[in-house]
Amino acid sequence: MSELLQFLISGITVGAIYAAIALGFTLIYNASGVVNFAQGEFVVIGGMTAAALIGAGVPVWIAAPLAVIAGMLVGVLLYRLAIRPAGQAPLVSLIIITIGASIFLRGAMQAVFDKQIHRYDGFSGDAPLRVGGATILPQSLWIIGGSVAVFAFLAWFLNRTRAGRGIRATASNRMAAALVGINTGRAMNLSFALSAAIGALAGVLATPVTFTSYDVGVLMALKGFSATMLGGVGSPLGALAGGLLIGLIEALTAGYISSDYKDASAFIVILLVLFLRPQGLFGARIMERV
Amino acid sequence: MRRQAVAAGVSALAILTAAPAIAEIRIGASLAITGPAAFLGDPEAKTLEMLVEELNANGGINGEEVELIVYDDGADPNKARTFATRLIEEDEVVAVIGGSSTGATMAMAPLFADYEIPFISLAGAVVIVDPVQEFVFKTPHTDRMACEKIFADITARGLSKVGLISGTDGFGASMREQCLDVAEASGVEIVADESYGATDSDMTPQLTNIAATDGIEAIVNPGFGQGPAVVTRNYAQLGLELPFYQSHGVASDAFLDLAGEAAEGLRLPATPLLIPDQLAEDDPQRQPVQDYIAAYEEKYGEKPSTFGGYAYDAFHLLVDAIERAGSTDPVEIRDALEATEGHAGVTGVYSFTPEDHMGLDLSAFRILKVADGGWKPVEE
Amino acid sequence: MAGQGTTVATAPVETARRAHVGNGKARALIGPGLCTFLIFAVLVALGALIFPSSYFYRVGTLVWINTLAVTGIVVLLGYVGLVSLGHAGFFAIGAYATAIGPNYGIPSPLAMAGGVALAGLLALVVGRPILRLSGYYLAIATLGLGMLIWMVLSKEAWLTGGPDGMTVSGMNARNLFKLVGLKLKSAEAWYWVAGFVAAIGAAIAVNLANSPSGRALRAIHDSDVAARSLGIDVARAKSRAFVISAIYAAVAGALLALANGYITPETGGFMHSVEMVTMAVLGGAASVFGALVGALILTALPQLLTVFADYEHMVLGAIMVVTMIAMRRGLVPFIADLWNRRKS
Amino acid sequence: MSLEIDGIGIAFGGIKAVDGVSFTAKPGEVTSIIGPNGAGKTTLFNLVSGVYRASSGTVRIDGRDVTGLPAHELARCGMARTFQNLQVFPQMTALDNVMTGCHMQEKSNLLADLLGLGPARRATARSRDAAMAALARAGLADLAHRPASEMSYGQLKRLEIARALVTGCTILLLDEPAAGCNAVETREVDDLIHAIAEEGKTVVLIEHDMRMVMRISSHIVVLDQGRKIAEGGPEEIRTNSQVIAAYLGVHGAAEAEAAAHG
Repeated sequence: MSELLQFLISGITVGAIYAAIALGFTLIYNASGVVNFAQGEFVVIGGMTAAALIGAGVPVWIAAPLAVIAGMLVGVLLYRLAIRPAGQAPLVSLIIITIGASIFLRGAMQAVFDKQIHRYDGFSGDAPLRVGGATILPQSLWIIGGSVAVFAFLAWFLNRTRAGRGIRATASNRMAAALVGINTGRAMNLSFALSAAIGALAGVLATPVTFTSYDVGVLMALKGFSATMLGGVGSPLGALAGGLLIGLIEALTAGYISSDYKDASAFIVILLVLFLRPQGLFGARIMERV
Repeated sequence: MRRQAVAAGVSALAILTAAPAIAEIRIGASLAITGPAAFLGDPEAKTLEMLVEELNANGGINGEEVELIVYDDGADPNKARTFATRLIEEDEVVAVIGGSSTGATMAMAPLFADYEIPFISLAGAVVIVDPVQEFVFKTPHTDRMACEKIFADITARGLSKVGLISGTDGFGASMREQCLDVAEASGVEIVADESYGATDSDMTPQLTNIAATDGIEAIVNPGFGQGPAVVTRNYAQLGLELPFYQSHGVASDAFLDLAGEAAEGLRLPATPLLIPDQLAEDDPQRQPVQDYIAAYEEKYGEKPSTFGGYAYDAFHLLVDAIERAGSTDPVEIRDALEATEGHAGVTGVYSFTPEDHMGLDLSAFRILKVADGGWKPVEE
Repeated sequence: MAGQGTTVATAPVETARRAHVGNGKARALIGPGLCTFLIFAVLVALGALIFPSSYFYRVGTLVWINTLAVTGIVVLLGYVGLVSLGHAGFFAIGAYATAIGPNYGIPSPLAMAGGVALAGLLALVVGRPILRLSGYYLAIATLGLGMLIWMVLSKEAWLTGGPDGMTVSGMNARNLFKLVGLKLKSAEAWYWVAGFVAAIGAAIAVNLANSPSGRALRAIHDSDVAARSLGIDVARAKSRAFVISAIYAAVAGALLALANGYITPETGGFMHSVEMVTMAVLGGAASVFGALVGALILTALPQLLTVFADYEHMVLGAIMVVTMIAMRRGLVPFIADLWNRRKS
Repeated sequence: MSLEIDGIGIAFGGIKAVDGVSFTAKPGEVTSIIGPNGAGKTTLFNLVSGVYRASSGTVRIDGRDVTGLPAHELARCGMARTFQNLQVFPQMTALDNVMTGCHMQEKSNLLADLLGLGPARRATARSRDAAMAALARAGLADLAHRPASEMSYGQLKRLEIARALVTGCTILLLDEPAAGCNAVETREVDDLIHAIAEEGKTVVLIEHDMRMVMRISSHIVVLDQGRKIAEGGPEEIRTNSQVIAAYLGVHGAAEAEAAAHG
């Protein structure tokens, strides 16, 4: 019983990280229809910046927001220098542009920081808490809390605020949104900034548990992308559910079946879900108009 | 028009790849400076660059300047083979160091037989030197030896039932296989066998399963990179008290920083590089170890790693061979290399023979344990 | 909404072809496929004329092998408009079958054929369900398929040597040429073999584009629903294109395995899939000449970028971004347009 | 062959876009579907041609039930169509567009296609001839080698008709074929449709141009809010008060009147 609990704790912690990355994907997709494969790099920027600052003696409560802001700036730059100039480019071009951007950012981080693996102490220490025979790190609670907070924020922001509705309107029809007076350029800038901030925050929260180095972004992006598509692209609830689900599948497969094939089982589930529901778990069904 | 473009491209390639013909002795290297094995290739490249500078400042080899040409293969065997061809054909090197990873090494290896150029690999797997290839040498111990050393320590403690938790990267998978292979002969029984992805962030499920295995007495973690640090932290998080072994893959101070207090008490097989001040005065490795650490720290402001040590030894073995050969003919260098006898490096004392192109024995490994945040030798 | 459509705006097959196969009369006389084959053959020979060393032959070999694999992507992406982020999986199946066969007493050519057949069969089986998806959903499904193949190759060490890879024993192209009395270096021999196979692959792809089946594929690219209304079985046509492109990848993989003598699971990795698609799109996904140009650039570029050492990745990433922004349909159509504009 | 629609319907999110529509289109006749925007005309076409799946009702071709068959199989039963919002293949030339319509007649296998063997070449040659003839008939012969993306709206409408014709269809569904055409072109389209029907094909037409509808239709079905509100000959429809109220309006009625007498 305590084993199951341990597996669940592991799955939810890891899943919460995936979910946070997936939420970043969701926000950019909602505004621009772009799935941003450079999303993983924001996670690394957050983690590496925080690690560098903390390593230089800056207190965590200053370093963490600074790292998030750094991610945000890179997010806006990514939009202005790579996504906006591409205009209405086809899907493959956008995939390649964002992958190109992620390769560029990886190179830049290797030059700006280093190739070492970094970590810093958990925000509330590293002494594990005991829960019914299982253990959980205080930092895991930060990660889970962070993901849920980001989800709640996004759900509120996209539905209840003017700026959020502007982003959604921009996504469904940029021309129409512009015609009714929405500043679509600002909506796009905002969505990239926020999405990058979410990614960087995930990096800041996760680094004490997962560590970070300049090149873990690809893997983060892959996991986040998988979670996003499993949940249904564009849906914050889908991103949260997709992330947690993949984390749980991995942990339970590792616990009960075989740790060798835990990543494989996640992909098998994704494929099966898509075969049955081509729009993902929470995605909207698409109807062809002719 | 397209033909011109192709021709232009090719000539641009030719200009860029043409090596300047100043240096007399050219040594090539193809290393994983970036990519998944960067923490092998990065210190290796830094070490080689440092050593060449040092060597030339001291008058080179027999008065001739040495030029080092390094390419980054990113641990991609395909790239490695192309770079090896380039080093041999375009840069006209007399010898090649490298292949940070086993895959890159194995992809390059056949070329050296074709062109008769000596090659010293920095990768760990047994397959590189078993069977022996005429022109291929290597400096790291094999993962098989690491397993034997660990198992010897386990049995010496009167234990025998072992759980493995291995990384699924090349290093972890290869060492896992060797450990399974030598277990019986070493008198241990593998009762649990789990794995994790190289960049996974939580291994508590695997460790929970191992801890729940009947009769388990010790845990061994073959792996390198960040995985073992996560395993170590998870081990502490779960409050496990079983004797815990890491591999030579994490034998560096950086690992202690990542794993923190959780590493306290664990053991691993390592080179003397980690305990420069605790080596006996008459230890033949004392001098090279202290020289290397001092020079590296001065140049790069950080401590060298075990992997940089492999490059250090490869370079010195090669320079020594060229000096003894008194020639820059690759075949003569190879012959001199094979005749190396009792060369004290930072990894161990090397003696190559036609049957042994790795030249180390088990004594090169020392079992260390983590105590008070530092490395201590375990008295045998 | 952007990103939901199956269609990918790639360059018009027709214009690209017209611009590059050049003289319409020559094409009409000997057929577009043969014409393409001859152009490729001339390029292969031209390379051999100017290459100063085995190193250049080695890079040239990789260019042709990549061209072949990317031609498969051209069929799938350029003709039909389907994105695959998992084709390296098929590539690796071809490569590993060629490597594993001889260990079980199966001669190289037979193992190669078996691997190609296996890749085609797998594409046939999984194609139907996967190809119902579109846009990013298709991307993740193909990515997942590729990852699964990669995982099997890295975990089943008893068969594949695990993550460190395995040695490929068996055939050397040198011996092929010895049979006809030619003595070539290994690198040269592989160059000719790879160039020859790439030329055949290109000819087949061009034949396809100009055939009834090819028109059906291109119709699906432009309008799925119109294609259906004309009696085209879209699911079947997509599945065929998927199988064909998987076979291209597998043949290329088998060639690489033999030419390298050593393979690792990374040949089937995600980044290799991305590389293949990038080559196609960079050159211009609609034509085999786009495949060649893309493969040439992305194969030769890293060799040139070694001078940037630590900044290699930044330069490569920047080139990818800038090219895709400035030349959305890829280099070949971009240059063709410039050329046509200057003429008119 | 006659096309029999019986009680067909579909709902999107609870709204019945088409609700229990029945009619029969006979060979050699032009049957027109008219109604205000949003009446469900195009949705009806999508149901009949297999783009959407009907939630109720049946479609029969000469008495054979073809309800629920996928679009490409319906095409093989002899049904062809054009599209309201154009579904040409913009990256192909006009000729290639129409040649694609010959798909069902092309007897060539994949291997022949890949290797450029005789069957593939012969099939291509035959398709080219048939396509050229169809283009000529649609008045587009000089544009054969022009990429479709460079053609005007009216030309593309006719291109779609040509493409549908070469399929060898017996039932042709035309969705606003004269939209975007000037008066001369409309007249040409008009004649073309008339000629197609004369050949004995079953033509079903959606059109807003009341003059054209009244001129060439034998039979008219009027839809409003997804339901059939009237059906009959041009004369009956023109005078039907319900139709006038729902759709034609005073202006439309006058226009239809003018067409009848003009």
